[in-house]
This record gives sequence, structure tokens and C-alpha cells, in this order.
Amino acid sequence: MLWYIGKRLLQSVLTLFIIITIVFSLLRLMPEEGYLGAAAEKMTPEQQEIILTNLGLRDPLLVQLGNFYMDLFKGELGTSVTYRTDVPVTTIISEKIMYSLLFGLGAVVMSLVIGVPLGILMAHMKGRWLDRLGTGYIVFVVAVPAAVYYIFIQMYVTDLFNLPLLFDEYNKMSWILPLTSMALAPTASYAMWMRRYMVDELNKDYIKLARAKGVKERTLMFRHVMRNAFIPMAQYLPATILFTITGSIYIESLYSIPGMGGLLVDAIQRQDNSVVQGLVLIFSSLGIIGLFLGDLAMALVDPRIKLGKGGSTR
Amino acid sequence: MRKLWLLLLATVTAFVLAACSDKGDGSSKDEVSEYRTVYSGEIKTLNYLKTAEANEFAMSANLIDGLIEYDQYGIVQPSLAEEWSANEDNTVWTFKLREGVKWVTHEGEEYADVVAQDFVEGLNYVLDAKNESSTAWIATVVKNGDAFYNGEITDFAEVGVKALDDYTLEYTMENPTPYFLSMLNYVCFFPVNGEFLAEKGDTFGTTKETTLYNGAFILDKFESQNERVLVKNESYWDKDNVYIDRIRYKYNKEALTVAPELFLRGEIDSAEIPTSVVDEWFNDEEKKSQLRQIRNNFYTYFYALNFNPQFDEEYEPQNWKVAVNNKNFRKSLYHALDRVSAMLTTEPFEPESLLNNTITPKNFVDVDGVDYTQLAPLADISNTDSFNSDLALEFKEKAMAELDGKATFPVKMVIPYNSGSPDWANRTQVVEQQLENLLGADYIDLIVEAGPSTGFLSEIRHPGKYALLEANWGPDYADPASYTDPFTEGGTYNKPELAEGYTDANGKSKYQNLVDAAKAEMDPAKRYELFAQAEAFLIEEAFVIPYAVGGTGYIASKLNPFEAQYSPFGVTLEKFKGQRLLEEPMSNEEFKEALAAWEQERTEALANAGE
Amino acid sequence: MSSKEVLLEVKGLNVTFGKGKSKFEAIRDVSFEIYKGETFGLVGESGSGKTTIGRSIMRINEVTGGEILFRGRPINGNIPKEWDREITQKIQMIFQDPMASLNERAKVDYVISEGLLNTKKFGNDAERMEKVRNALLEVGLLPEFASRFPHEFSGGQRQRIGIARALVMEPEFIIADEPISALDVSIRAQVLNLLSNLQKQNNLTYLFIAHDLSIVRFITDRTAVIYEGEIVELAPTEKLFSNPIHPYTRALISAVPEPNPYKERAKKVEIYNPAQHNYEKDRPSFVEIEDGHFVHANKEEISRYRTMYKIGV
Amino acid sequence: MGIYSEEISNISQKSNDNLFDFAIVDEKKAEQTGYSNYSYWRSTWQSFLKNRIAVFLLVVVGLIIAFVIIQPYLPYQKSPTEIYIDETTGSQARNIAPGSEFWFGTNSIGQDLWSRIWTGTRTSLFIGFVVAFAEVIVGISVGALWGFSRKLETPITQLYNIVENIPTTIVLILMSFILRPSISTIIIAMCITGWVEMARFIRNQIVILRDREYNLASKCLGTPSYRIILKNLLPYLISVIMLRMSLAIPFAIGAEVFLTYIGLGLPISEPSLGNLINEGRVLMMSPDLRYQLIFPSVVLSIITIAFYIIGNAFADAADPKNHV
Repeated sequence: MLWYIGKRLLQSVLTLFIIITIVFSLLRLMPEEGYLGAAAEKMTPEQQEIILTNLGLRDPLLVQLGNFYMDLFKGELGTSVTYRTDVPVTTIISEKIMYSLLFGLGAVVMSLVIGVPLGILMAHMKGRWLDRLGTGYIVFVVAVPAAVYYIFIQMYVTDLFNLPLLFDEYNKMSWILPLTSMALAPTASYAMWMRRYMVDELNKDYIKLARAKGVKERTLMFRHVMRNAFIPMAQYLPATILFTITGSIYIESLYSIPGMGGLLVDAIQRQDNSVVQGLVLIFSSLGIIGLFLGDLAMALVDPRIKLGKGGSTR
Repeated sequence: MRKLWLLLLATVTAFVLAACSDKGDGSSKDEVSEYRTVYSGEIKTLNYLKTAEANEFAMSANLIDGLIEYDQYGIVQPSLAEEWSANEDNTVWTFKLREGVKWVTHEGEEYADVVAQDFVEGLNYVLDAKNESSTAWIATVVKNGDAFYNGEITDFAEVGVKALDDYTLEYTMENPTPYFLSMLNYVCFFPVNGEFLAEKGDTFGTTKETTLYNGAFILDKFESQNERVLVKNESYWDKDNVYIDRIRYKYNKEALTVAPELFLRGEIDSAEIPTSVVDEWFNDEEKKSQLRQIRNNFYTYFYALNFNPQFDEEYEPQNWKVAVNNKNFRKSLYHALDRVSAMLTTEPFEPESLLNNTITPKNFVDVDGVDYTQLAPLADISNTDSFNSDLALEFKEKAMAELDGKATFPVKMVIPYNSGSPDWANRTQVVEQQLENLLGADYIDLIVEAGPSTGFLSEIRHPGKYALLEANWGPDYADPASYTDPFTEGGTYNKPELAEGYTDANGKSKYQNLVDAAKAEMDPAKRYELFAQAEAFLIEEAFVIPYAVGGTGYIASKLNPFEAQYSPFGVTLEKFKGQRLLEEPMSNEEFKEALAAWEQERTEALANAGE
Repeated sequence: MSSKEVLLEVKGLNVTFGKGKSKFEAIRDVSFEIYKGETFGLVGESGSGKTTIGRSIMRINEVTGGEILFRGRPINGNIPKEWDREITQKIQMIFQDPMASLNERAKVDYVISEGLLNTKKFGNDAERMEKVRNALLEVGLLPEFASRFPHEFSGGQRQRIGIARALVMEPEFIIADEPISALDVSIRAQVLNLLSNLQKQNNLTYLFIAHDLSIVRFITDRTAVIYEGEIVELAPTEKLFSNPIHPYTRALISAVPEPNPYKERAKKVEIYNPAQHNYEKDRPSFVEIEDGHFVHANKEEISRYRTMYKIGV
Repeated sequence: MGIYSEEISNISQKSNDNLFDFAIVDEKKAEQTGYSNYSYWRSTWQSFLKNRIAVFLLVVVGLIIAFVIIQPYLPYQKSPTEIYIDETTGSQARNIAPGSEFWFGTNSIGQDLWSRIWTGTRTSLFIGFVVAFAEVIVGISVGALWGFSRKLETPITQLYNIVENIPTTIVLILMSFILRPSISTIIIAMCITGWVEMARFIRNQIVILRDREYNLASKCLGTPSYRIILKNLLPYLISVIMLRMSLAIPFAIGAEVFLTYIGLGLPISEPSLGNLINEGRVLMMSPDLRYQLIFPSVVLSIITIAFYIIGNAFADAADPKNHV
């Protein structure tokens, strides 16, 4: 078990290393004008060159990479250049991460609270109106690009219920719409999973047997069906939670939530390499941790799987 | 078991929600004059010695005072300098500083006095290349500035700035600089407290705590992508002229989209109204009264004909080169461009008000109350619309006759735009259609191309990958020379020096010689006239097609723009000092009345100042 | 069994699966010879390794030790391409489950000519079609079936398609891996008869893998009994059934149900206990206890067997 | 007892000797009974036809595709890029509400929204199809190698872990930044990340299939690996591949909307659903102009939902288990 975790950790660190190196190199392909900002227009080429040199962009790529890893080793992510000049990346990210966490967790909790019971109900009433309604909702949310229905929600619902257009951390009402919008998609996928696994499970022979034996429907549902239906979900849950936490770029920008998603887009557009790097590090780590936790959860929930035998691929 | 789970989840949700919202209502606005707005362009630093971005200028303009300022008519007024003088040839400028001006911290505590040495420190920081200042190129106007920046000189004492005593400051110029005063409102000439700077080191200007203030406002809150709050500086030397107590900038990535709605809901006090929704505002009685034009700025827009075409072979750059070197061809384009139709995409109601017939816009400089654009050689151009379809077709005939056999028709013209700007894209489509319709598809074939949204200049304009390109330029100091930079040798625009048949005996282009002569002249009246001649030549030969001035669009705002300090240079236009919040936003009619009155008053004020 | 020409020889075969802790020895030191034209049976319970042996010969499973010779030439390890192609053609296999061993998404035509396509053993397409036709006829199916999909057939028909697939290659040696155990009882005989007839017609040699002793007795000439990866007894089939020596073989044979209920009831089933062997000091070996009858035993056991079953005296 | 005795007497009365003749087994006829005229694709299709909604949507999608192709050639169509001039004022016909002249109204510079929407739909569908196609090709190739070749398994798994963990957003944004905004850029950007899921999916399927007996049989016959993949494995995956492909189309269209939203999409001189929606989004707070957002959104939603449902219905139909 320990050996397995250790091996997986080592593998993850290696993967992370490669990812960061790739992103680091990719970022160096961006046009250099971005580093100079609006002033580029009026600077002489020599002046531009001096600034670029001072930013370390004239060093060989390997040296730049080396410096980055040296910093990382010390627990620093460097300082921002074009997002918040000279401010440590860790400071910038730590300002944003709380919002993303709150919204991400809020949305996950909301979608679990709504999505799982919805899926159970749908499975229970398979083929009836609730199931159809739920299926319609799932199809809509999964198929239509989020950007489109987010806009419509903001457009009509703010008017309808007189809710604030923008997020304001002091105004409770302003939390409602972004949270709800954000929860729509995960709610749909939880409901979809739950329904599918429940239906699969309900079709199995042991359920028929139990029914024939006269086991109460309630007991059947909660003891047998749900427990087994949860097993496949357990594997994906950590990953989806982390995915939601890393923030929704749309929601954050539509409602002005100062979270990490918006930060990522901004940082890339402003070519703030160190911030992008920092975010990639965090996102990728979260992704890898998610995978790992998923496998772990799977192993804990499912008695058939034992850790130790080979790595599992999703 | 399951109920427990749900209960737990519900509790967590409730807790999370409660925790986030418990901080209470932070905004109370009784009796304070508060100005609220949304923004989408984030500022990256408060370090005014480093930045060159408009958004950050807007911060430093209100947080830091420089030596001089302007009144609402654009006349220089004392600020931190109470009086000043220059020597005969405008190479040495001496300033007498105001006493008792304080540096304060973000909490409003006094930190130190503002003294002459602070200006020296500021310039030293800017000219030190390792600080990566983006405005150093302006500061190199002082003696040895460039040499120090490039590291040829290491002793800053040799640079042309000296604190003669605590309150006397002397600048020595590299060359005669009659317009030096107008440069002083640039952040690179702002003061900084040396001790504080040394103490903060690299963190200077990164947060509100690591910045010192001597301006009208102090930064109370600075959270990227969230909110910035400025509050009035109670220790400000001229605080009686600051009428707004608090300025709140709320971040919104979609500011452009939601700001109008927020304004209507009374959540903000100023919102730009995108062209696409202006109709709707004008059609609504209630909204209409809250909408007015934005005041023009000094950015000037023009279509540049490229003499160094480097675009893709498939579009025949050589053919374009032949065509563009024909004056009649250029003139046909010059007269064919219906600038009004292009402007309709951004200003559908009064497109003419933004058109500009010259490169230098009006109200920029004047000779004894006569505006530069009305000087003899330019007056004609300024007063007639370049669009003339008859003339255009006439020139087309001539060009086709002259170019017969030399160029292939239709001439392919690559006309790129920045894909980051939808307005630009729309305009380009309009121009393409309008020019082709007027001049005929047998004559020209415009190829609209989307350029990248970042690196547009280095991808498109600098390498010359265009035939016709909308370009703009903003002035740096109060002298027509400021508008010649794009077209003189070394400029990164359309390289008119490569035009064939315009080389003078000394090997330089005709335009270059005209500009050089003007630059050498020190008497303002003659100097400006020479510049006007050069500019008239540039337009007359149709190297460029002047198009418009900046400041397009409409705004709903509770600010009165005519109370604000006025000057094309530096950070002046961004200052809130002197402005009051109106009860009701100005309507467009009111705006026009006020504008007319202001122009009248300005002429008087300029004439008075001239005396 | 008229000629004693050895077609296939397995010498000291070892097959190991996995590595390290999870290492599992599927086959330990197995040797036997198959003569041309005979049907060689391989019996044992499931998991005993009989399929592994078949697959090792087919070169699906990697061999960890020993060698397999076809006509005296090794066929495993690094072998010349030419030889590789030849044995691919000469050695064919019939699979246990006709439901699983046919590609459901390909037409019978392709299924049968797949091998031909690989070896290019036909001049033109018409010739290939002709071969497919013949193969189908040979196994008693209509040639028109070539254009159908496997799932349109019953289990017995499918197995015949599987046989046709092997036959079309014109092999010398066929490994039949429990070819009838997945079939309906009613058609087992049909397939077995088909196999016998084909053997006579085409002069084939079979390695017949089975767990059902009665079938083995019916079809094979010689039989090897395999237990946990080792051959415990090998003898001409009749001899094996009439005079089984190894206690495992005896247990196996005694477990075969008798058709006669009176005899069945009177029958005493022997139970094999592997602990009965005492191999600590006296290592066992594969000994020819009488002509063509081999037993896996140590010296002590050999002598005991000789006296017990009165052989080879 | 009474009931049955009557039955029995009935039977005995009706019986005759013929009934006890031996039936002659006609081997040939017996063989023929094993035959059914089952065809995989026909059954799939028939099974698909049972899903009324999916069939309806398939017709809708078919009509839309046909329509966007022929639309420019129909009478009374306006140019998607021409800026129309209002006869009375002489200026651009801006923001004209839907009516008889401009069926879907005009946008803020006077371009006809009706033709822009169909041109945009054409562009978006084109992007969707190309991306889906490329994803399928690359995904299948990599997935097949990954699943089938034991040597390549570890390196590809590593590659997968890496590509999978670089946030897709970052790749999309970076690619659109590095390359010029154009249709091919968008397609490349989306393909770079898109194939990954497909490859993993194919790989998992192949791992499930590869050790089935019929593949061993092919190996015994000396069938080369490429043909085993091509003939033995991929035909089994065709239904799921079709499903993935039909889902890839709406996802690609959605990704285009996303890229446009963050300012990296197609230039607006090249209409696509993404930039039409983005153009319309600016107007969302003006009720009178919302039609500029609603029309493209509705068209986009219909297309994405249709592909989604069709894809799922097809996958269900393609599963032989559902062929009754």
C-alpha cells in the first residue's frame, strides 16, 4: 500500500515536471510585444531589448527553465511581470484561490445535493414524466455550450427575480446566480451517472431475487442499489470536485468573481508567464491528485479492488 | 446514514454561504460624494515610475502630483512647482517648488515633505535600465539621459537634473526643448521619496502599502480583478479643489456589456454605451436624457498607404508597390474613402463630429489663438472633406492610364485589422465595400485580413504586411513635432521615405527635410508654420489619408467633462481633481452647449494666456 | 500409427506467467512426441495447463524453457521468416468456443480466407473463392454461406466454419482445443466424426485437447494426462484406459460415469491426493514403464507400480 | 378429469398412422434454417428508426446541413458580409428588427443576420466535422496502438497523463495565441487536445477486445497486427466511434464559442455561430436587440442537442444487444 502510494507519487511528480516544462516552453513562443505593454509603440528597439533582457527573456531557454525550478525548489513561483508587476505569484494566487474554492465547493455541494437525489428519483420513476423532464434537462445542459445558457440565465433571471448582475462579496443575493449556474452542469452529470448506474443495478438478477424474496423496496434501494451505484461514482468524484474548484472561466468573468479561472485567462492574455506557470502547477497538481484520490476512493469503496497490483488507468 | 450525509452537506453549504456574506454591508454613502464605475482593464502596478499604460496613468494622475498641472482650458498651472523659468535657448529649466507638500502613507499619515531631491530620485529610477521603466524614452530628453540609460555613463550626477536646494530644481536638456513643460505631466518626471523607495526595493508600488501619495487621492483598497477604492487625501495641498470623496472601481470582465444596465439600475455613476446599443438608448426618452458623446481625445487615426509592402506573394506586393508610387492612384484612394460611412460603425449619429482632416488634431497647439490646423498651408485641407467621388473617379482614370502596362488591375490591397477589436473589424468591412463599390472592382480589390489580437504591431505593422492600414498616433508633448514621428525615417508606420521620386539632393526624403527644417526653427510662429507645411505635403501627396480623432462613442456619466483638467499630454485628462458629481447625467444637448461654451471660453483663455 | 515419423516434438517445455511474486509456473518440464497421422490426446482438469501447451505450440504463449520442434526444426524463439510462414500454414488450431472464436463483424468468406490472405497461397481472387468453397463443402456447409455473418449460424455450424478456417490452409497438424466442449451434446458426435473423416482424407495429425475422457477415448490414439502443469502419464489410449497407473489417472478414469446404472452404483471412485507422493528425497522422473507407456514417478513408486499392476516384468 | 378425457378422445380420433411415420431429415434444409437475413447495419438502422425523437432530429440536422449548403443559391438571399444601406437615410441599415426585408434583422453595422446565421452555421458545422473527423482519426490510430502494442503502452500512457493534465483551456488559449486567428487555427487548437479522450476510449475498448479468442485465432493464422486492428477490432468499435464523433461535433462547436468568448475565436468578418453569439452577447441588456443573440443561440442549441441525441440513439441502436 505505502509502496503503491509512493510509486504513484513519484510518477505524478515526474508527470508534473514534464507538463510544466512543456507549458514553460510553449509560453516562450508567445509574441514578445506582450511583455512591453502599451509603451512598446514608442520605445526604440534598443530600449525594448534592454527590457526584454532584464526580464530574463534573452537567456537560453534552459537557463530560464533552470531558474524557474530553482525558485520552485525554494517554494517560490517567481514574481509577476505583467499582471501585477513585482508581486509574488503566490500572493496573487492566494488572493484568488479562496473565491474559486468557495464557489467550486458550493457548486459541488449544491449539485450533489440536487443531482444525486434527482438521479435516484429518475431511476425510480424510469420512463415517467420526472424521468423525461430530468433527461431533457440533462441533454440540454450537456449538449448546449455552457456559454450560451449562462448568458441567458444572466439575461433573464436577473430581471425576473431582481438579482444583482454582478458578484459582490458582501451581497448575499449576488451569490445565488453564479452558484446556481455553476452547479447546473455537475448536477446534470451526477444525476445522469446516478440514474444510469441505478438502472443498471436495478436490472441485475440479485435485485430481482431480493424483490421476489420480499425485501422492502426502501431497503432494497438504499442498502443494495445505491451502495453499488455509488462505487463507480466514487472514482470520478474527486476529479469532478477538483475540476469544479479550479473554477469556471465563464462564470467568473460573467459575474466578476475574482477567482482563478479569470486569473488564468487574464494572465495568459497579458503573457504573465510566471502566473500562468503557477496556475498550471496548481491545476495540474489538482488534476493528478484527483486521479489519485479517485483510484484510492475506488479501492476503498469497492471491496473487489485491492491496492498494490499495478496502477489503474482511468 | 444517508440523511446524515445530506444534513452534513446542507450544513456545509449554509456555513459556506454564511461565512461569505457575514462581513456585512461595507458601503455606506451618506454625505460623501462617491463616484462608482466598472472597469475591465486591470492595472498591474502602482509604480508610476515604471508603467506606461493608460489604466495605470489614471491611478497615478490622482495619487501623485507632478510639477505642473493644467486648468480646464489647457493652460499650464502651478502644481508642486510654484514658478519656473527657462534660459534663452530652452536648454535649462529651473523650478521653484511649493513648500509644505507632504508625502502620506496609505493610511493618510504624513511621511515626509516633498523636496527637490525627490524629483531627482524619480528620474534616476526611471533612467536606470534595470528598473524596466516603460516611460524612460520620454525622460531621455534630459541631458545624458540616453547615455545613462544605455550604460555609457554610470554616474547619475552627469545627468541633467539637479536639486539646487530643497526647493529648487534644475533640468538641463540634451537639445533645445521649448515644449519641456508639457512633458512634465508624464509619470517619468514625477517625484519619489528616495528613502521610501530604497526601503521598499522591488516591492515599491506593488500594493497600496508600498506606495506613498502626494496627490488628491489615497488608495484605500487595491485588489486585482475585484475592486479599487480611492479616497480623498486629507493632507493634500489643494484639497479644497477636490470635490469627490471616494472613487470605487469595480472589476468586471464584461464591463462593456453590463455597465449600461448597471448605470440604469443606479449601481454605478458612469458607463460607456457600446455603439450597438446606442440606438436603443436614443429611442428611449428616459435613457436618452442620460446619454452624451464622449469628449474627443488627441489620438489621431489615419489610413496609411504602405510603401514597403511585405505581405504574402499571393497578393502581389510588387504590383501594389508600383501602384502606390503613382500619385494619381494614391489620390484616387484619398478622395474615394468615405470616412463618414466608416465612422458610422462607431458613431452612428454624428459621425462628422469625429472626422479629422489632418494628422494633428485641432486644439492641440496654437499660434496666438490661431489653431495649428488653421495655419495657412493646412487650413485648406482642414476645411474640406477629402471624400469626393468625382475627383476620385477622375484620378482613377488618370492612374489607370498611367499605370497601364505597369501594374495589373485590379490592384490587390491587403487591409488587415486587429481581430481583438470588433469595431475595427466592422469598419474595415465597411471600407472594403465602400472603396470597391466606388472605384470599381476592376480597379482595386481589397482583401480584408484578420490580424492577431496580441502582437498585432509586431506581426502586421512593423513587418509591413499590409497595403492599407488604419493606424493611430498620440502626441507626447506640446509641439507639432510630436505628430511627425510616425512618418520620419526610423518610423515604424508606412515608410513614406521609400516613396519614389521624392528624394532631395541631400539624399533624404522631401518630407524628412521639411520636418528637419521645422525642428531647427525655435520661433514658435515660424516653427509651427514649417511643420504645417510638412504635414500639408504629407496629406497633399496622399501618403496617408487622415481619418478621425479618438474618443469615439457615447457615455452615460455623472461627471462634467468640462470641469476636468484639459491637456493632451501625460496623465492630465485622467485627473478627478476639480470635478464634481452631477445630480443627473448630462444629456447630449447639454453636452454640446457646454462644449460650445467651453470652446469659446478656451479661445479667450488662450488669448489671455498669450498676453 | 503405422509410421513412427515424429511430426512434433516437445522437449522440456516450461511456461511461466508473471514476474516476481506473482510468478506462476503453468507448465513444468513437459516432453512428448506426436507422430505423423495420429491423434494425440491431452487430458486434464481445467487450469492444468493443457491449453497452455496448445498455445505454446501455436506460439501465442511465450515459452520460458525447453523447445518445440516441428519436423525436427525448432519453431519457437528466433526463427527464419520463411520457416515462420511455413509453420503458420502447417500448424492450425481449432478453438474451443465457436461463439467467441469467430470475428462477428466479418463475413464467413473473410473468416475462412483470412489465413490465405496472410500466406498469399492463391493465385487470384477466383482461386481463393474456390478454396473457400471447397473448405465449406468439406466441412459440410453450403458454399453460399460464405457471404453471411457468423452470428447467423448455430454453434455446430460455427464450429465447422472454425474447422474450415483451419482446413483451407492445408495444414499438416491441427491443435483442437476442446473443440466440442462448448457444443450442444446432440451435435458433438457430428463434429467429432467430421474431424475423424477429415483426418483420414487429408492425412492430418491432431493434438486433441480435452477434459472429457470419454471423448478422448473415442478419438485419440495416444493420450497424455496432465496434472498441474506436468504430464503424469502418457500411453496409447486403450492402454491408458485399460491399465492406468498413476493415481491421478486412475482417479480420473474412475470418475467417468458408467452408462450402466448398476455398474455405476457399484463403482468405487478413487480420490487423488497429491500428498501421497514422497518426492522429498527421491525425485520423480518421466519413466517409460512399458513400451510406449510413460509415468511420472520416482524409483520407489515405479517399483510399486510394477508390482501392483503387473507390468513390464 | 372430465375436461381432459374429451381432449384425449379428440386426439385419438384425429390421429392416424401418418403421424407416426419417421420424418426424413433433410440435412440441407436443416442447414438453411440456421440462416437468417440478419444484417448488422440494417438492424441498427431499424432499431434507430424506433427512436422517434432521434429520427426527427436526424431529419432536422439533415435539413439544416442541406440548407446551409444550398442557402446561398436560393432566391432572395442576401450576402452575409455586405453592409446594407438604408434607402431613406442613406446610411447603414443598422439594428433593423426582423421583418420582411431582413428576415432575422440586421446587426449593428447593417449586415443581414439571416444569411450570417446560415453562413456561420456552415462554418461552425465545418469546424465541428473536421475536428470530429481529425479526432477520430488520430484518436483511433493512437488508441489502437496504445491498446494493441504492449511496447508502446507505457510511453503512450505517460503521454496521456501529460496531455490530459495540461488544462485544455491553456492549450486552446496558447494555440490561438501563437497562431493567427483563422478556421485552421481553431481546428488545430481543438484537435491538439481533442484526440486524447478519444484515444483513451478506443484503448480501453481494445484492451477489452484484444484477448478475445477470435483475435487469437487471427494471430494463429498469422494475420499481421494492422489487419487485426482493422478487421477484428475496429468493426466492433464502429458504433462507439460514431457516438464519440457525433458528440465531438457539438463539443467542437461549443469550444469555438468558448474561444470566441475569451477573444480568440474567428474574426467577425468570418461569421460563425461562436462569434455571432458573442456579437449578440454584447446586446443582452437591450431587450429590443436581443434577437441578435437569440437567433444564433437557438440555431446552435438545436444543432448541438440534435447531434447529442442522435449520437446517443445511434449508439444504443448500434449495440447488437438491442437488436431484437
